[in-house]
Amino acid sequence: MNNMMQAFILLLAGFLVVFCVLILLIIVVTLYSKTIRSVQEANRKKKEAKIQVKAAKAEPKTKPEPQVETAVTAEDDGEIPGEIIAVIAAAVDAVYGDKPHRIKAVKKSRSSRSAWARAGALQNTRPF
Amino acid sequence: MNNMMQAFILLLAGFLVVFCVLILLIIVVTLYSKTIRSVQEANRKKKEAKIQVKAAKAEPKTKPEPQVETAVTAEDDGEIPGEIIAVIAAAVDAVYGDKPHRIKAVKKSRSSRSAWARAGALQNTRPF
Amino acid sequence: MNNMMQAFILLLAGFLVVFCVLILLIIVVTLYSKTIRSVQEANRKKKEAKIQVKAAKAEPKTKPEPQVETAVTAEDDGEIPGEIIAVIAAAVDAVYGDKPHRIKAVKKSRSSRSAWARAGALQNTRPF
Amino acid sequence: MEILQQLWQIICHLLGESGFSKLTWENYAMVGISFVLMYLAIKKQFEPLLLLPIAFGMCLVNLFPDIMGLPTTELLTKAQMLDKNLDPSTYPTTVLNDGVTYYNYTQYGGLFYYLYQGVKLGIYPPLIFLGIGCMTDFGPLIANPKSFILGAAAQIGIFLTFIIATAMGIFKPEEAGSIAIIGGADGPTAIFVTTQLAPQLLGPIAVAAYSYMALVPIIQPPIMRALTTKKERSVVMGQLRPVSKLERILFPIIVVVLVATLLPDAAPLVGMLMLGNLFKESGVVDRINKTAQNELMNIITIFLGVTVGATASGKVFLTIQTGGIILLGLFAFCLATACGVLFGKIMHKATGGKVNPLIGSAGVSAVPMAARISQKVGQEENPGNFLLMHAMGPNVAGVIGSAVAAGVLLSVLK
Amino acid sequence: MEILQQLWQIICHLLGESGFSKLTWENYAMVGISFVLMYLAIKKQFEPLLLLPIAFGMCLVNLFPDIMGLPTTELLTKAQMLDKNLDPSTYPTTVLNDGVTYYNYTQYGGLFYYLYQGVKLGIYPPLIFLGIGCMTDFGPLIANPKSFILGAAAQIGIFLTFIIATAMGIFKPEEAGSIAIIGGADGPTAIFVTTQLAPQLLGPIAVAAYSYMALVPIIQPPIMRALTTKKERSVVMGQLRPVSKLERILFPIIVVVLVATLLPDAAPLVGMLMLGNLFKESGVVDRINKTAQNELMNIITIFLGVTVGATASGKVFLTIQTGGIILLGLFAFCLATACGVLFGKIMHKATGGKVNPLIGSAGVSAVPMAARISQKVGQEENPGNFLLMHAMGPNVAGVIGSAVAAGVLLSVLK
Amino acid sequence: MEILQQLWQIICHLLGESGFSKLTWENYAMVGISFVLMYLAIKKQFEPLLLLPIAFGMCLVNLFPDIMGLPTTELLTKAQMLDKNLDPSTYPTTVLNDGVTYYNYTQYGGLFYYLYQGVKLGIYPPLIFLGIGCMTDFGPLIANPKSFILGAAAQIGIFLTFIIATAMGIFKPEEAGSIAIIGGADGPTAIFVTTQLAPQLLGPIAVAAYSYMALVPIIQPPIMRALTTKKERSVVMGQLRPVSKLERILFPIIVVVLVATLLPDAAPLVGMLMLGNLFKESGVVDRINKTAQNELMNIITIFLGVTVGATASGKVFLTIQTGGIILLGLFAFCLATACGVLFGKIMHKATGGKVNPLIGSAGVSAVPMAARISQKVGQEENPGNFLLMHAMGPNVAGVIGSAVAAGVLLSVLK
Ligand code: NA
Ligand code: NA
Ligand code: NA
Repeated sequence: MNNMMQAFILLLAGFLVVFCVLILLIIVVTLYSKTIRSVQEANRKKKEAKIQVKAAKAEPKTKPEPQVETAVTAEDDGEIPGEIIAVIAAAVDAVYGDKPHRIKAVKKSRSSRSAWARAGALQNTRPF
Repeated sequence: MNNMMQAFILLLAGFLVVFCVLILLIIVVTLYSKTIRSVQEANRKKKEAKIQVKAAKAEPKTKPEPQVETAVTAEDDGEIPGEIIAVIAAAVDAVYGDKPHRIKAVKKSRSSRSAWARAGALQNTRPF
Repeated sequence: MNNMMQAFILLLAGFLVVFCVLILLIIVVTLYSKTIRSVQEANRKKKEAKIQVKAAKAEPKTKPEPQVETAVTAEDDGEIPGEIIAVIAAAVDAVYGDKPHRIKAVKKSRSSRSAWARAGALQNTRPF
Repeated sequence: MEILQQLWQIICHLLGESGFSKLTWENYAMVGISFVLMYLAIKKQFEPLLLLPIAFGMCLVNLFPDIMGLPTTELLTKAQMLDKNLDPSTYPTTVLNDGVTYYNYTQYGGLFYYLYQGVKLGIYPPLIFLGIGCMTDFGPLIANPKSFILGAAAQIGIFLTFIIATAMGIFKPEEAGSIAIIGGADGPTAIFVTTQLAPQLLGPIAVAAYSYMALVPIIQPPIMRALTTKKERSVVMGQLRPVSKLERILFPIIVVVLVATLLPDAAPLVGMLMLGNLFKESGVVDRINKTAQNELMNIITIFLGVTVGATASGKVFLTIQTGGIILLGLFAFCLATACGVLFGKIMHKATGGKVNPLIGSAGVSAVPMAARISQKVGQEENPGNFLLMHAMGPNVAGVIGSAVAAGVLLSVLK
Repeated sequence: MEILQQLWQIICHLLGESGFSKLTWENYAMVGISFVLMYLAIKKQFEPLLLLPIAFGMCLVNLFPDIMGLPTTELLTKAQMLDKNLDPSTYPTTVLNDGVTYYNYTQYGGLFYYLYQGVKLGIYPPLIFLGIGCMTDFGPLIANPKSFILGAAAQIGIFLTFIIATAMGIFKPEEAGSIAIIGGADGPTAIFVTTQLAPQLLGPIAVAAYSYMALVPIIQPPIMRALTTKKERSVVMGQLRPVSKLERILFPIIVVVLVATLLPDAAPLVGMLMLGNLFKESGVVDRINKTAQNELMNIITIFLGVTVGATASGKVFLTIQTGGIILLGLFAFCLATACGVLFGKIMHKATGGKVNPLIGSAGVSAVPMAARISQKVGQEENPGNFLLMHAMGPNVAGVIGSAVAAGVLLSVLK
Repeated sequence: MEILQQLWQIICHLLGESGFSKLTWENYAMVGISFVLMYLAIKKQFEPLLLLPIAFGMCLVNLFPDIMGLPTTELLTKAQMLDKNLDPSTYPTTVLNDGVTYYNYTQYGGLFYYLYQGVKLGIYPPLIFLGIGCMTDFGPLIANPKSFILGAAAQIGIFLTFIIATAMGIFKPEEAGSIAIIGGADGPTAIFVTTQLAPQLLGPIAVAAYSYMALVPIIQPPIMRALTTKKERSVVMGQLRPVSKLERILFPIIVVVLVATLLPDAAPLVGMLMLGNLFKESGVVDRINKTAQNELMNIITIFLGVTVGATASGKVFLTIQTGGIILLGLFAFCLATACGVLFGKIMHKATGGKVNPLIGSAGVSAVPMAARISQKVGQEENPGNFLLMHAMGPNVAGVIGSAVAAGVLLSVLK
């Protein structure tokens, strides 16, 4: 009976502690998450404001030239190194032979997979 | 001399045991292998019989339409996922441009390599 | 003070030993490097001489046929196995369909990367 | 003639050493059980990455128990040494009180004995958690921290099972704690706790834990359907907000600081889990991130699997206790699912119907299978309902929750 | 009521075990420092592959010191055993001179204690050198063996720092030697030496070594500019001759024979470095070459990083000595750079202006960052000047030089 | 002046510690032998994956014997401690019967000492067998189980060599057994047996085993041609039947049950071989299958190679025994080939000419080289004859056969 009593107390204590710790985590995560988002939001606004001010200043001076379509351009702010683009260009060249062609853009495939794809990947990799 | 005698006995014992164990393996492997094959054979026949019965029943009711050659078909009872076929189709499309084309079939390359290829792979990987 | 004295002596000794060992390495590396190069140079010359002699002997007898451009040839003294060339040929075939085409040469990409590329690779792999 | 006699002696010696003269019926029965597990792992694909090594280890140890043999040092007299054909001059000696010189005859342990040290000393489970951390996306949990509640709820099953196991009277409190942790639905946690509290039960507990994790698709749906109404199961939940990189990077650091401080006994597990996640989210250590979740984890998985299986020798496994463990484990698992769903219902009420209670069952861990089950059962009612990402929150919270519960059990019972 | 009382007792026990009641202000300060290191590793990308594991290890050990806990065996009386709720009959016993029977109560060490053995026994640093050898191209050094001089010159910083550290009076000679080796700008060498000469300083020395290696792009350029004239920096060096395969294969063999014979204490480091290079250059063992430089190295890097970080517990780290180490390390690093450049100037003179003294600074090791800095500073004067390959010679010579200097220090001080 | 004197003393100390004052002529001779092995490994590509690490380990241990140094604890008096510049207060003490307090001065072992434990304790060879199992296709053996006879026949060489080695009188029975196993043409098996029966001979036996395995294409063909007629060599064998997946999956399980029960001493080797094969054939554990045959195997190969090489220190290697081992090993190898071919002839007769006796030589193991030799010699007679798949049967049977023979030797001699 004494054993049972102890077990029951442990049940209560365990219950309490697990919930307290995880509720503490809820509070902390919610708080830091909110803080970060509000700071990032503020930063974004500040930047936008600056850009607008700059744009307002710049407008009368320079008229942006229409951007000519270059033979090989990288979107994604240059994260694809030129070397790779050259390789792709060479490959396309090899395929199209001397027909007129132009690589309009090399886009990175989005690295963030869909929820299902991610779960599928986990399924294969995480049954531990 | 005593040593030699012991060595000779060990020779005989070793000879005997190795052969006995490996002959036992021959017997067991032959037996289970035969069993499996006869069971699988029986199953195959049973299935075929069923299909024939079904086919016989089905014949008068439905007349199977002539299967139209689809743009992308997978042989190998669907073991190549549609996703992959789509990728291959896209690649072919990229190459052939707008010329009329059709992917008639995507076959898996046989995974069982030839004897020499397998030996070659082993050669590189198994000199331990 | 005694400690300082010992430290100073260690400074001198360490200085001396490190320089002696590394200078010894300079000498040894220079020597073996020179030896190898002179031997290799000598071998090269001997070979060339032999080839010239052979060529001189062979000339009057056989007139080398003009080498026909074969469908698939490997440069790099055959270091690319025929199997691989076959695969490449098949791939090209798949792409060009039945248009007339010919693989003129399959070259290995140079394995020795440029200095910057090598440093870049190191940069990613060696900050230990 | 003498030759034949001696030949016969050697053959007899070999037969005497062979398994046929040493193995008991329990061993053969265990080999049979290991075949069943192999069948489940290969044919039914029940967590094969762990169940196949476990089954093979179980098979091998029952055919050749010495593979788990401890290293031994016998003290032999000179006569005994010569009997064994050993040269006494090459062995160290010990003189005991009786004045006799004994030769120290050392024999190494079995292969699995050495590989098992990583389990016994608590090294492998945290390293597997390191790899899991590298693969886990805590984004859904950060986007919806309330999921922690569901991850906690599913741990009630652990403590309730603990009471019942104690009440059965055949288990000591440490053993009851180890059995209860099966309800955590987390293999490495169960192994980590059991090696510290009741190492003698490691075999059955590990087999039960991985088996029930594999059975999630069969065990959970009926419980989920029984405890929820059609209307509740049909609730469609809004899309989760995107989580910024900074939030993702700070999450493992914050969790490790809080949990390691509050519950030091959970620190090795939670610490390694969060280190792995920091590798992943920081994005600057791709090399070690990849190795930690692939090669390191695979090597440890092999060693852990075969040696955990090898703890299940016949004498230990085939007792009434094992039956109790199997039953209690199933009970713990069902209870955990039920508690998760019930708390899901409470959250459903509390949020005015915004939360689908089906995501509660994912709180048991068993990542990612339990979350997929929530998705599947939800879609049965409403084919357009996608609960998967919402269920991933409680699902990864359940991993942290199990580790916290393990910390409590270790702290109180050890 | 009694239940609530006992519940309260358990909660108090858990709180008493928790970090809040055990951790000191030093621990919290160290956790703060570890956050700074994590920031530098993730945001500034300062050698993240090692600084991130080190920082995490530092964080974890200060939140949960037992993770580095030694295995212990206590001798407990029967009463004490029962107090702890332990069954005495399952423990081995020892009878002491007092005639009392004590029970041997063994507790395993912490996770990091076991992983740390590879550092303590000097196993990890040579294995990392094995991987480095697989990745290092000694070609530029073979093409221009005089680079060895510059690799030697940069080691003078080590010995000068040794004097100054001794002069400060707060360091024993062994400690001074360990600190001086920071000037070698080579992490595994610093760790290898420190574990043998002054293991108690491992934390601060490793942190300092890797931090300064990361700071090469900031520390070196001003020194290089200050010590050279514009004309010297503009020197364009001719192209290096190609190096044949045979020369490359013989190089590691010759170096290992010479160095291991002359300075046995450097043999483990230099031996493994050259074995790795032989794997690479022989071209016949591709399989093990790849594994040695990838998976094996990554696994060791994780274990080395977290456990070296875990030696930096608060009490040890937050002393006046650590301040001295940080300062002396910086000093050693600057001195090594300066000595390299000055010898570069001497070679410039001696060769009649053919050598650009900027390549001297690359002699500190810190491969390949230091060589890139030589390139960058050179290009500032003359955009068409490509010093990179010429700087790779002294750079890899610096690795050998540091190992030789380590051999001298170990031989004299150990 | 005093400075110069002390400087001189330090230099002398360094020279005294250096190899030049400690190494013997045997060491230098061994370094030379290691160069020959490196040449064979790199230029002739003789099993480079193992011979290169072995040669390097041999080289390093003879330049710096302490790399295999055992950890030691000396008992020093206070005076001796101060002599060594050590602070006695930081060392544990022991009081001996003489009443003097001694300080325990512990020094760690060498790098290779620790890495060698995996060889000594019999851990590495089974793990390499695990990887081999993942790469081995037992299909040809299942399709034609009679191949087992040829795999058994080639093991007769082992036992005949055992007799002859005993007859030479310079080897103890355990040593003779270790030498005989070279005839098994299987490196890990030879190492596994030798570490248990005659660890002192590990160096020469491992070198001989791997060298002869590399020499298969030179040693075998003359023997094969001498023992067969042209007609026999021309026999064309029909195609093997396809083997179903179920047969492949059951094979490793059945073999492990039979062999581990009958010959427990072969269980670690055969068990791991079959576990690896089960990983491969089950098709459900791709992750661990890949790691077991790649990274894990490569890491073990490096450690095994260098440390096995490091057992070949000069004093041990350069004895008359080594000469005997080299000769007997060659003898065992030739005998194994001959027995295989002779039994091939018997099968040729028994099957009425359906079996080509050339496939018998593949029974020595040395997978897959020996099978390719059967193919090659057969094709010399009849270019359209493809024996390769038929020879793979005896070839993999030879691996199992060697392990069984090893089990017999261990059981009788250990
Ligand atoms: Na859980
Ligand atoms: Na350096
Ligand atoms: Na064999």
